[in-house]
Parts: sequence; structure tokens; C-alpha cells
Amino acid sequence: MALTREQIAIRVARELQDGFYVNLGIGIPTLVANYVPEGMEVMLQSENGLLGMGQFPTEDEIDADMINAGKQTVTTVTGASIFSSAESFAMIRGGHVDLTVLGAFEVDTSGNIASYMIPGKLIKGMGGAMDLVAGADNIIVTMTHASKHGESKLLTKCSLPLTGAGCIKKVLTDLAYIEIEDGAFILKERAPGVSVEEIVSKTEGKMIVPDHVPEMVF
Amino acid sequence: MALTREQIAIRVARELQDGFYVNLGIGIPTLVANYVPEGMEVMLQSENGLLGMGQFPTEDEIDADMINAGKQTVTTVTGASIFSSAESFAMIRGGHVDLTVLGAFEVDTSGNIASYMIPGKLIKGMGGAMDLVAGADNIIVTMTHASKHGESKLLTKCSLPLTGAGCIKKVLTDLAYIEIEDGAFILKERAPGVSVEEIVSKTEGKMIVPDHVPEMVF
Amino acid sequence: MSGFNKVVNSYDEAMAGLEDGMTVIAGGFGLCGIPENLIAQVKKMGTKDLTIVSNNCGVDGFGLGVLLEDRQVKKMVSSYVGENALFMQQLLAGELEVELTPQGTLAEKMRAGGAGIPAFYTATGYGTPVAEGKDVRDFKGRNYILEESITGDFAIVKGWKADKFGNVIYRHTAQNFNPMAATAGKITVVEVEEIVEPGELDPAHIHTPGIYVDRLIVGTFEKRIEQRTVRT
Amino acid sequence: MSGFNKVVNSYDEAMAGLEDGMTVIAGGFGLCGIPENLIAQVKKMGTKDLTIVSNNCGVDGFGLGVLLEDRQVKKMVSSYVGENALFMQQLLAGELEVELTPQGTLAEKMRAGGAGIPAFYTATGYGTPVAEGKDVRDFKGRNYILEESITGDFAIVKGWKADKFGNVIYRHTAQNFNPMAATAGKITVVEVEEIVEPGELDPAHIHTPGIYVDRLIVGTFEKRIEQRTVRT
Repeated sequence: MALTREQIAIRVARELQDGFYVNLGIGIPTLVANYVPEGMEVMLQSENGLLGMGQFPTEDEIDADMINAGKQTVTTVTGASIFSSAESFAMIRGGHVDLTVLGAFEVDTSGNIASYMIPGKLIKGMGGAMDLVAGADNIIVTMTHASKHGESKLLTKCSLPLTGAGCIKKVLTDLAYIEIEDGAFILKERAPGVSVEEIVSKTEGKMIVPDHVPEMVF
Repeated sequence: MALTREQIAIRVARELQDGFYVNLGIGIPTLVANYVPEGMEVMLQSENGLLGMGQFPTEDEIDADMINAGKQTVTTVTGASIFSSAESFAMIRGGHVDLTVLGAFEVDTSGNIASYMIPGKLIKGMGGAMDLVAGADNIIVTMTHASKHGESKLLTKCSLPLTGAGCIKKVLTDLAYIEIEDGAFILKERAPGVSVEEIVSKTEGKMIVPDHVPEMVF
Repeated sequence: MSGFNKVVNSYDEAMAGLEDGMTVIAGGFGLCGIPENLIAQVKKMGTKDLTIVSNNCGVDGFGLGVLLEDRQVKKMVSSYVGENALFMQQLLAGELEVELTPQGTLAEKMRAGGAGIPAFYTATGYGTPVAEGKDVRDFKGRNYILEESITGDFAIVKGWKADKFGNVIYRHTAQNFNPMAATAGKITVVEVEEIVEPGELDPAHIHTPGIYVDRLIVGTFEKRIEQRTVRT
Repeated sequence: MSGFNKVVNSYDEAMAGLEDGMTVIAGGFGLCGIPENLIAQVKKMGTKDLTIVSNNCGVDGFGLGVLLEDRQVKKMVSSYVGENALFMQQLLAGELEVELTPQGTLAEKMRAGGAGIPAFYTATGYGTPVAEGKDVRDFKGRNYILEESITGDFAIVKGWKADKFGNVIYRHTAQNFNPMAATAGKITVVEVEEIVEPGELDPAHIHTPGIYVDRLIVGTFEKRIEQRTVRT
């Protein structure tokens, strides 16, 4: 069975470590905050200028001046700090964020990522995504393995305009956890009940399959 | 008579305007603060990170954490702000300071200035002087017109290593107020009782002498 | 009050001197911390052919979006412009140019503009459409692209409190792009919720020192919320 | 206490991992806001061949000056080193290298190092000895030189107060180079006068967010004054 959105978030959360500063993109990545393991603390960085993002406010707490990078109203946790966009991206570009999780349309075996623009469709802009992928050492891309029409999103070469070149090493799809190394996808784990054959058949780029590919356990 | 240190400071102070943010170098420039005209307010920028430097503290007010760029203990004026060295030089380099006053060993007709190093003697460093001369539009250099041995400090080409290239337009010496334009010194004012001939004879670089060179009045 | 008093008493005065074809840098992220009344004043003035530098372009009918209604904007420099139907319509009709700029690069371009840094290298955008036509250089084995700084004829900024000398503090995440915008305008105009006497703000807590501020005005703000999310 | 607790309990622990030949970036201007106890710890450790990046090199017998006594410093990157007889002696004897760097360029190099900017252009130093061997480029009719950023194996920083998560505030002009130094160390060590609980510092007033800080220690400080000037 393909992973649910929640299972993707749970699996990503296993990459967290106590004391990590983490930037979570919009969509599934945001859900990761719900699955921080017991006894572990992480601090969420929001690129509009907030380190220590808390949960959504109650009706009474809502404040137009307190939002996250998704423009949602939020709160702060104890020990938070608030700063300018320049300072926020100094943190990001300078490699100070321990883990970045974000979505994508495509990744390829060179570690390229395309996530912000589909030519001919609406052009909305890259926001902070280009800075995030260029600045972080430790990035997990979350995405569906293939489109609804079965077209692979794990490619030899991205077909869409890139968000970043050569910066992705870890991809979690609804079917598998994959690392990118020396120009190939390495199949590290598979979703429960999903066969290696299915994953390989839905992967257009070169994939290396180790002898044993463990099933994820939830 | 050559101007005294105080007269040099008084003459420089005439270039002040109400609401000017001013950076005063060490030595004679510092004295300018004593001659701000009545009814006019200026705010002093100290490049170690202080906008709104006040007078020296009383014995009771002395605070090791409150110093100026000359490492002297100081106070702040009402409405001051304190910030990092990066922010301070963002102000300076970005041209936000209205007037900079600093000393020099030599200036030349190309607007070059040498002020930080005499080869073969002790090398102390340029501190913030290179940033100040490169960042400011409006700089007044204060210096003696010639050395004790009579050697001119207003040259065709600076002989000492430069602090900045092509950035000086106004020079006040103990003998004259001079502007630099199109590769020449323009004699604008002379010290009381000092003849044009004396000034010209002590100026090695090309000097243009207008028909009328007013005497400074103190 | 001395020559450091930056307070003006009308929005007409605040934006006096704005002319067709000028570049305006605006603070704000989404609808948070935007100079709403200064934007409204630009709409009222009807100034045309503006280049607007701002992370976003507001929404239909609010924030910078209102400047699209009478086609006052020639070009937007932004990182994300997806919240605005009129924007897309004018873009696709070729009536509007857009220069998409990564958010961090945009923030740094404004800061550099104010700080006298004409250009800087960044890894952001290397190998992407953003790099087209830009210098590439290797530092310590990695490729970076050269990005030039931005300055504006005007900067329009939303603060929380300021003293009369123009020392400004921002509230919560309404800070965002405002401090950098404030440094990068030939004329920097700040609107705030409250103006206090000099000395009331702690010198160590000032986000934007008064040296960057030319005009200061107090306004009232709608502060529209773009994504109202609550927990129960 | 969570994984964000940065507090260490000894100066040995604070500087653990410092090795011969490393680069250390230090905050401070003159003797103001210098990490006196962290410097003393480096002296105690006897680490050699250090490259020290700091605006100044202390004075004879205090601040970074103490590291000269046992010849621990191979190279200084500073803007002004004039307060130190031992420094001059070692420099003239060829026992010490110095890379004189304009003060604003030095501050910006540290900031850039911490911010992932490998290099930037500045007009500062163009046409002077500082420009030797550096790229020159014209932007809008003016010449600028290319300056590369600085990062250190360690950054040693003096704060005023910090919470246990490493959120730091500085006191008065003891701020100076400290915030930039804090961003530019692979390991950033901050010593402060007081450690408080998280939540006690206003999130909007934090000068150095905890993300930059690896180790935090509370110390007592002599705070020697270099130029004691008073009015009567």
C-alpha cells in the first residue's frame, strides 16, 4: 500500500534528532510537526522570520502580525526569536538549519529538484524554495512517486525548470525512501506491502536495489 | 596666522546642517562636536556601533560597555541607537552618513587620500578609515598644509599607500579651505592673515586660484 | 523639536515626489506588515509605470494588488505572486513584467542596496532559470551566481512604533522585509501605529535606526489576515 | 531541559576540540565586549599556530594580547593592531603574520561567512594596498573590489544575557563584532554575564538567535577600560 500523507510525515519524523532546527515546507512537510517523537524537542524555523514556531492560535490568540511562511496565523514556543527576512535567510543560506523538508514535482539522479514552475501553467514564483534547497545540507524531499497517469517523478534528468541543482540526497515518496548517490537512486526502504518491482517500474532514473530492502514499519 | 586646532574645528562646524548625521574621526575632527552652532542639532555616529554619541561620562556614569570608536568611554544622547559593527558599516558604506570628518597624511589632486600607514614605521592598521572614505559622499579632510620641514601634504600624487582613491573633494588645512575638482586644488578660502602666495608655495599639486579668495572670519 | 524630527502630517506629504517610472521598494510578507496606507496613497496619486520591489503583490483589492487596478505597475520584482487573479491576467496579457527572485536573494539584494554592496555571490538559483545571464564563479569547489543589489527611489515601510527621530521597531513577524526595505530607499517613508518621544525606545532594541528614515507618519491599519488558521 | 540546552559548566568544556592550526573568530572592539575568559582558556590550553580573526589584538597582558606571550598566534586578521608592543615586536621579527582588513569589510566578511555568501563587492579599499590581487569590477560607473567571506573553526563571543537555548542579547556598544562572529563559527561558544530561562527574553529583542550558538557559559568579567575619559 502506498503511504498515506500521515505515514509520510511519520517516516520523515524518524529523521529528527533532539535539538534539531527544522524548516518544514507547505503541505505534507507541515504535518511532520505532529509526529515529533516523545521526549524529543525540535524547533521550527519559518522563513518569514521566526525561529520557534508554535501551534495555531486559539480564536482569542489570533494576531495578524504573527504568521508563518504559509501566511497562516501561528503562535510562538517558549524560547522563540523573531527577526528580519535577511536574517532568516542568513540562517538558511548559511547552513544553520539542521533539516529541511519540502515537496517537489520532480527529482533526478543528479540531485536536481524541480518544484516551483510548470511552464504554460500559472507562474507563481519560487518563494523561499531555491534558498532552502541551496542552503541546507540535510534535505528530505517528499512527493508522490509517480503522477496520477503513472508517469515517474524520479528521473534521469528533470524535465521542468530547476529549483536547485545537485542539492538533493534524500527522497521520501509514497512508495519508498530513496537516497541519491553517485548519479543513481539507491532504494533504501519500501512502503509496507509495496514490491521492489513496483518501485523500480515507477522509477525512470537509474535505481540501485540492494540485496535487502526493508519494509517500513508503522 | 595658521589656524589653531580650535579654529579648524570651528570652520568645519560651519559645514554642519540641522539634522546631519556626522562621523568625526580621532583628533581634531572630534573637536568639531564642541562647535555645533546654537539651535542646530547633529547626531554623531561612532563606527563601533553607536548613533547618537553623547559627551564623556561623569565618574559615576562610566561604563566599560559604552565606548566610542576611539575606545573612549562616552554616553548616549536621547534618541540614540546601538547596533552591530556590520550594521554600522552598512550605514557608512551605504552612504547614509551626511558628513564625515577625518585627518590625513596626504591628499592629492585626484582626490586620493593617504592616512593610515607610513612604510618603514609602525603599521597599526586602517581601522574604519577606508570604509569611511569609500562610503561617504561628503567628506572633509583636516590636516596641516605642510610638514614641520615645510614639505607639502597637498600633492600631485600621494606618495604614501592610499586609504582611498578618488574620494576626497574638500580639504581644510591650517592655512586654507580647498576643494578638489577636475584634477586640481581650488583655493576657496584662506586663513586670516595668510597670503595666497604662501598657500600656493606650500602646495605641491596644481592649484587654481580664483580672482578673489576670501579670508576666513572667526 | 530638532532637525531630526521626521514626522509628516499627511499621506500626501509622506509620498510627495513620487513620479511616473520610479522604483518603489515595499516591506511586508503576504499581507503581514505591509504599508497599507502608503500603498493606498500611491493608488490615489495615480502614478504610472512603477517598478515595485516586494516579496508579494498583495491580493485582489488589498495591499499592492490595488495598484494593478489602474495599471500603475510596469514591473514587479517578487518571489511569489500567486495570490492575485488580476496579476495573472495582466501578466499573461503582457501588460505587466515580473522578475521572479528567490526570497532570500531578494532580502539580501535590498540589504546590500542599503549597505553599499553592489553585488554578492550566492548558491541560491545556481543551475536554475534564475541564473540565466548571470556570472557563475567557483568558491572552494562550489558554484555560485552573482546577484546585484537593489535600491529604490522610494522605500515604503510599515513599523509598529517609532520615535520622532525615526527609530523604528517592528511587531512580531510583521518585521519581515521592512528593515531591509527601510535601508534601500533614496527616500524612505515609514508608517507606524504609534509615534513616541525620543528616548522612549531602548537604544539596544531599535530595529531600524533613524538615519535610514526620511519621513514618518502615524496611521490606522486594517491588518487583513490571509490564512486564518485556529486550533480548537 | 531539552536538546536545545546549550549550557556547559566549565571553560575546559567550552573550548573542547580546539586544535593547533585552527581559525578562531573573536568578537569585541578594543577591550570592549571581548570574550576574556574564553581567550584565557585558549592561553591555558596552549594551542598553537592559531589564525585569529578579530578587529583588534587586545593589549599587552590582556585580551587577545595574552595569546602572543607564548606565541600561540600564527596570523591575525584585524583592522587595527596598534595597542600592543609585543604584537609589533613579533610582527617585525617575522614571527607573526597580519592581514590588515578594513573594519567594515571585516564585519561584512564575518556576516557573509555566517550567511552563506562566499564573496561580495565593496568600494572600500579600491585603489589601496588592500585591493592587491583582488578582482575589480565596475558597477554603474564605479569600481569595486571582490572580498571573500570568513568562517572559523571556532567563534568566541561575549554576550550580556542569554537564555539556556542560546538566545543572546548584548549590552550597549559591547555588541560590536559579536553578533557576526557568532554566526561564522563551525562551533560557536558564547560567554555571558547571566543565563536566564527560555522565555525571559523578548523574542523581538534577541540579537543572536540560539540557532547560531553551540555552547554557552556564564562567567565573571574584568571589563578593563582602554581610554578612561570623563567630564567634570
